[in-house]
Amino acid sequence: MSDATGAFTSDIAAGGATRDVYRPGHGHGSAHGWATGHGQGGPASKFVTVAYGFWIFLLSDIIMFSAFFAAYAVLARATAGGPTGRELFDLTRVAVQTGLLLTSSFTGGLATLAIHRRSMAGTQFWLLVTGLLGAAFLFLEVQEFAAMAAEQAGPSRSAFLSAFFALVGCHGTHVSLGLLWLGTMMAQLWVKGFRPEILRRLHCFGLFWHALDIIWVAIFTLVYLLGASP
Amino acid sequence: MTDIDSRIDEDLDRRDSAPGEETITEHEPAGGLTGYLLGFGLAILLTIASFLAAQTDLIYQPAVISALVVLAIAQMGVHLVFFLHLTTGSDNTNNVLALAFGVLIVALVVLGSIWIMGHLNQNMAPMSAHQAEMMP
Amino acid sequence: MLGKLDWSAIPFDQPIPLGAALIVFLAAAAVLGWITVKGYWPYLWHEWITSVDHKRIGVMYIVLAMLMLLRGFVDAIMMRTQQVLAIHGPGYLPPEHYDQIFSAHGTIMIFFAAMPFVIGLMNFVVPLQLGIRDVAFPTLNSVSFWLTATGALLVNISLVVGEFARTGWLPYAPLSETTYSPGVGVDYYLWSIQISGVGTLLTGVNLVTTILKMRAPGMGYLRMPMFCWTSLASNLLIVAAFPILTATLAMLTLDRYLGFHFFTNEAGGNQMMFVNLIWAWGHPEVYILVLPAFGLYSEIFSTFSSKPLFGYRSMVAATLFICVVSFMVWLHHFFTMGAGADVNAAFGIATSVIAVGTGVKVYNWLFTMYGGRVRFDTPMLWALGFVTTFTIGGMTGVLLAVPPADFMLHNSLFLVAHFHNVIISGVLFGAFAGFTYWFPKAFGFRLHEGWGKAAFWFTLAGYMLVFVPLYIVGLLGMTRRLQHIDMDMWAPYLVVAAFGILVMIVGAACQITQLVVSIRRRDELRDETGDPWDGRSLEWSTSSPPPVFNYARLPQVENEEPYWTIKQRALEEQSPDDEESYEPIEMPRNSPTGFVTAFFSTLVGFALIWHIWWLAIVGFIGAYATFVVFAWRDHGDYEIPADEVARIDGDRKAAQLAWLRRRERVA
Amino acid sequence: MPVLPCKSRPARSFFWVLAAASLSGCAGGVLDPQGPIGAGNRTILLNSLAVMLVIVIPTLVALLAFAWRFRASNSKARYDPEFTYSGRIELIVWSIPTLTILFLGGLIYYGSYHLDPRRPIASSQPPLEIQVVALDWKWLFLYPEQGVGTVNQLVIPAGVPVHFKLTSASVMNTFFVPQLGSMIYVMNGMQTELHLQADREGDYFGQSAHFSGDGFSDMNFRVRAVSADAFSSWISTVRGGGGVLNASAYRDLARQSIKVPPASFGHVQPGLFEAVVRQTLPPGPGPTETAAGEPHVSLKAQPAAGAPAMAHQPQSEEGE
Ligand code: HEA
Ligand code: HEA
Ligand code: CUA
Ligand SMILES: [Cu+2]
Repeated sequence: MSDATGAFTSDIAAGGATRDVYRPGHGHGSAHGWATGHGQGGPASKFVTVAYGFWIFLLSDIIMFSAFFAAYAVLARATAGGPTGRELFDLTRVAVQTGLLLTSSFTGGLATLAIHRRSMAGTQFWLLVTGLLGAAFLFLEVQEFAAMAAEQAGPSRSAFLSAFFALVGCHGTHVSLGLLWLGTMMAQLWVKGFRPEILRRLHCFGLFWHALDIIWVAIFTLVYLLGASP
Repeated sequence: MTDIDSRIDEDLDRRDSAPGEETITEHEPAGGLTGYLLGFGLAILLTIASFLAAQTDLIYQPAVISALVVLAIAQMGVHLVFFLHLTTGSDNTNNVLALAFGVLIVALVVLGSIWIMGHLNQNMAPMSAHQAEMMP
Repeated sequence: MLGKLDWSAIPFDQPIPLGAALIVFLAAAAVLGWITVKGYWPYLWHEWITSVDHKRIGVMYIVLAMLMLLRGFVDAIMMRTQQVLAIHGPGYLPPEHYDQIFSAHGTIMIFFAAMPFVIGLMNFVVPLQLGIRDVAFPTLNSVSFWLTATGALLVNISLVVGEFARTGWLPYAPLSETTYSPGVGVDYYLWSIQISGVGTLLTGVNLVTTILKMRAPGMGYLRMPMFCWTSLASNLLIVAAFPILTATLAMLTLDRYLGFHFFTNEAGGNQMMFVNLIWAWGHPEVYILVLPAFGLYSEIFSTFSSKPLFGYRSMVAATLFICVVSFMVWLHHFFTMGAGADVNAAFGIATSVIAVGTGVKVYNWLFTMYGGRVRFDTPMLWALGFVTTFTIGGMTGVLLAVPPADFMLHNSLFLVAHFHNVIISGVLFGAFAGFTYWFPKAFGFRLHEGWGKAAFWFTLAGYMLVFVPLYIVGLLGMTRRLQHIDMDMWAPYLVVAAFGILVMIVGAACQITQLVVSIRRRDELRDETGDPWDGRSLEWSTSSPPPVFNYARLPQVENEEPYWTIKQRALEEQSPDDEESYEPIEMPRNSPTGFVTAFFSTLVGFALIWHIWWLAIVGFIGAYATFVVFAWRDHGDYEIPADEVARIDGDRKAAQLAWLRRRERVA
Repeated sequence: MPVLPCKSRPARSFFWVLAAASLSGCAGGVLDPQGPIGAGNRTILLNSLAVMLVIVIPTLVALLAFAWRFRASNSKARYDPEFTYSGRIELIVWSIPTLTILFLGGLIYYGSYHLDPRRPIASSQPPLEIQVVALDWKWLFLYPEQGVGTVNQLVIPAGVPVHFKLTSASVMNTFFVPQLGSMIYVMNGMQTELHLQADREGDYFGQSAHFSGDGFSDMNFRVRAVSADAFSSWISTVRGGGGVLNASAYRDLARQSIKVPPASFGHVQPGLFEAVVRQTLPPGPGPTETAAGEPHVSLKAQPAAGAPAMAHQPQSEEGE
């Protein structure tokens, strides 16, 4: 049993002072030496921390999508006698959807530039455009889903359709949540102005919106284009 | 957040950059609006190329898949660089490393699953031919 | 109105669960009543429930983990006694209960005992070791905790209202599909894991960001304490693996709720896909649990050997090696599904490669003791018990990684023995070791050594007595999850295992006694200096318990063992510190966001389990509103004035000066 | 002596402690294989164990020895807190496990190929074909060449390789006869394969090794390995014993039932197994109507009349 006094049996000289026991011969040990990794100067700024945390979250989100992609890849041919992608997918609609989402990513970028200029009108305008484009995208997607369900090609028709609806629907859900977030942010920005925490959140929203675009690229390639080609 | 804090933050920010933060300044050729325009243009081009590759006979049919995959990867790269401002600058290492880890995991999960499930499905297809003799 | 919920959900006809539920209910009511009578609610609310302090949240995680550990332990006792009483007989638990018990045991132990325990320890220790004031996102941290608590609450509600899953801790489809499990059991499983899973994921994000972006000045990567390294690896694994769990369970949920066909027998569903995906999460999960334990053992070996950790860089490399390789082995859980020789061989070899990284760790611990002065305090006993028994458990793991051997041992009690052998020594002992080691830091007094040592020896002996026989019956062909047994050949071993559980009960009793005794004798066990074990890393440089802000000034890190350096310098100079100026400190404000979110998620979870759709919608809106309210607030921080900081830090200095004086006199 | 020691009273179990201990705890288990597959598995298991023990035992000894030698109270041990790194030790520490794993890797590689469940057993005898269907909660064995079927009992000729094709009528199960070797999963809509062989005549215990629901603990069967003559006479007895397994009888059988006594069918409709695999015969219905999740299990789903002429009836041995 050790207590505060008794515990201290170690040799004072040993490993003491500023000597770096792990790097004998690599004489350093000054606090300001640039050695390894970031963070020598202490904790990063709040902005960097928040954005980095959100970045990590996005990566985890992308990994979640990867599980849905894996499921889709495995089940793509399990049509159980039901309709196939070739019969169901309407590439014109997909092209329009892609255009809408891409443009909304671009207008999102314009919003970022407006934020840099601290222009309230510009920011709100471009955010609104971004949101409307996103909503249009979502509208087309809902229309597609409804049409498929009406043709007896709903998610319970076959494993392929289950995987399709889950994957594309998961992306759609993300877009919807993004819209909810966007609306809330716009209101906040309106009321509170360009405060640091709002700038941080807007930045994270930008990351989110661009990431959804990246996932859509994978979806339109792997699901629609590949699924519709012979 | 107080003023002192934001001033400290500005100091700190010089050492480190947040993901998606635009570190390329307006003076650089691909910064600011130009960057977004360039990215948008490239993305549109790549999208059109994908649709063409899939919908026309320009590309030898069995190879369409590889064309599409390459185009998709290129397109994601465009998004990362021009919209998410991911560069290889030293202050960006952390962000790139995190991305690399994510990509590694995605690759392991997707490719691993496809490989495993491919074998399982093949071995268990209801009427599969008896392939055991062909094994070493 | 109430979906599927009606009075038949409550098991009035089944005395055992009803009795258990009654006892739990009465105990909870007693505790709540006591709090009310004593008027502790305001204190609890302001100091704990709404706290965003990483130390408080860490402690709450550990309290939750201990409660759930007890619950899981009761389940384990029931399983072991049922199996001896049900040799050629029905025992006292019919299949439909027994099946719930092992499912609940596995689920609770992994998700609500082991996970909260290691997360709690990481939460408490990592910011202290990094020399900073809190984690990156303090309010989010509180949300994470309360979501985990929600999950635990839902699992325990299933004891009284309805039933729990009867499908094992991983609900393999199609058994878990509506056709074969029409009850609410699987739904309880799904929603409690999904909700707590979100909490875990957020913790992962939070701690990764904290470790990568928020270290004290001068703390480069290769100066981080080992525990921070393994925490980083573990949280990276959380971030990478939990989304897969979320997706997989979401697919099963879609199957069950909306008639999708991911894993069903019908319409082209593929049940092997479930097995594949769930283990793509499940294998990394066991390393999520064990890596932090590896880290804290490293701290303990070094502290109690009075020596720096041997081969620090090698340890870092081994940690990252395990972190990455653990994502390439998941198929070893279904070698016997028939993927064929190529796949089996590849994954078998990849699995056994993990033994290299782990072996390196074992050898470095061994050489940490070499040339040291080893003190056998309780944490060190747990560590030694760990490293010896874990080596054996790891070895049987590698045996299972050899496909032809696994063809005979898969799902046998040999497998059960393997994983308890690694989990109990790795995670449970790790939790106990960390608990004993950092307890004085959290509460300012040490735990009683005598009772701690007794707990260690009884637990170790009981654990061997339970699981060595299980290895043998596994080799005798006994499979897992048997509700009754008709083979005499297995009987004697089951009797020994049941005896072993008795010894474990004594061990647990010692553990609880230790806590009670220590609290009652806290004055004589007081840790005044903040450094009860002659520690080496930064957390020991602040007072016990640390002030809200942890450090009055962020420490300047100059090497791998910053506190050791500070201490040696102080000893030479006979004064703890020189600097006298203090600046005001901004700390995050308390927030009920976490608690309120958890309240609404409990509603949502419960409503979805019982198909009470309107309530689910209400819950969702409530949760959203909570976030908006949180986002709208104007002041997230408050300031601690400089003289207050100076006063608090002055106390610490005084205590350390007194200690220096005392030491001088002794010397 | 039958390996299924079912007659002994609980009072005798202490005898069994001694017996089992003296038999090094392996009689009747996977370390006491009765066929080539089990023997191969066991050899690989013991090989791997031995290889690992070679380094694990010294490791354990060193761990305890170091801890004891360098205990704080031992003033004889040298205190050397600067001993924190040694290139040589790191090299050894990385290479010892690596080399072990390299060897083990070879074992894994060759073992995986040679003991792949789908690999036929080399033999001069043509393999006996048996089809296995896991039902809730019993095993159905079909002998396509002989046109007969059994429930919860498997009779095979000793010394003849058996080629199993397996599927499940409902949830996942695992077909496992510990003393014969490898197990394999069975799944609805899918067909797995397994080759086993019993070298000697005898009675072996078989079970499901993957949890499948409430009746799982009784999903056991007995394997009787008999001489070729006994096998053919058993076949004729079963044929004479009556009982027809056609689609409708199968549907009855596929309902959930627990503790089903062994039974047999003298005639099995051809193509039944394929119909189950292809799902033209639908998967088992699961529990019938439920209240708050308590499934109602019909205990009696009697397969067929005509109890087979068997010396031992598992239900009389394993029962109450
Ligand atoms: C973290 C994971 C974990 C832990 C710690 C344990 C701990 C234990 N488990 Fe666990 N077990 C699982 C995870 C775990 N288990 C899983 C995943 C399964 C599979 C489930 C399935 O089949 O689906 C399983 C299944 C399982 C079975 C079923 C085997 C079968 O299928 O037939 C059995 C049977 O005996 C068992 C026994 C035990 C025992 C005796 C302990 C004991 O070691 C428990 C000991 C506990 C203590 C010693 C705690 C004592 C301390 C306190 C109570 C409080 C401390 C308080 C203070 C410090 C103040 N376990
Ligand atoms: C903390 C938890 C934990 C840990 C650390 C491990 C560690 C390991 N596990 Fe375990 N495992 C589980 C928890 C864990 N496992 C659980 C819960 C299950 C079952 C789940 C279920 O089915 O319900 C399981 C199941 C399981 C299986 C599946 C078996 C089956 O279902 O049939 C396999 C197969 O390969 C396996 C292998 C291993 C290996 C190779 C390691 C290695 O990491 C071990 C490495 C360690 C050492 C080897 C010891 C130290 C090393 C040395 C001293 C060096 C020298 C040694 C050698 C070179 C051999 N485990
Ligand atoms: Cu499962 Cu084939
Ligand atoms: Cu594993």
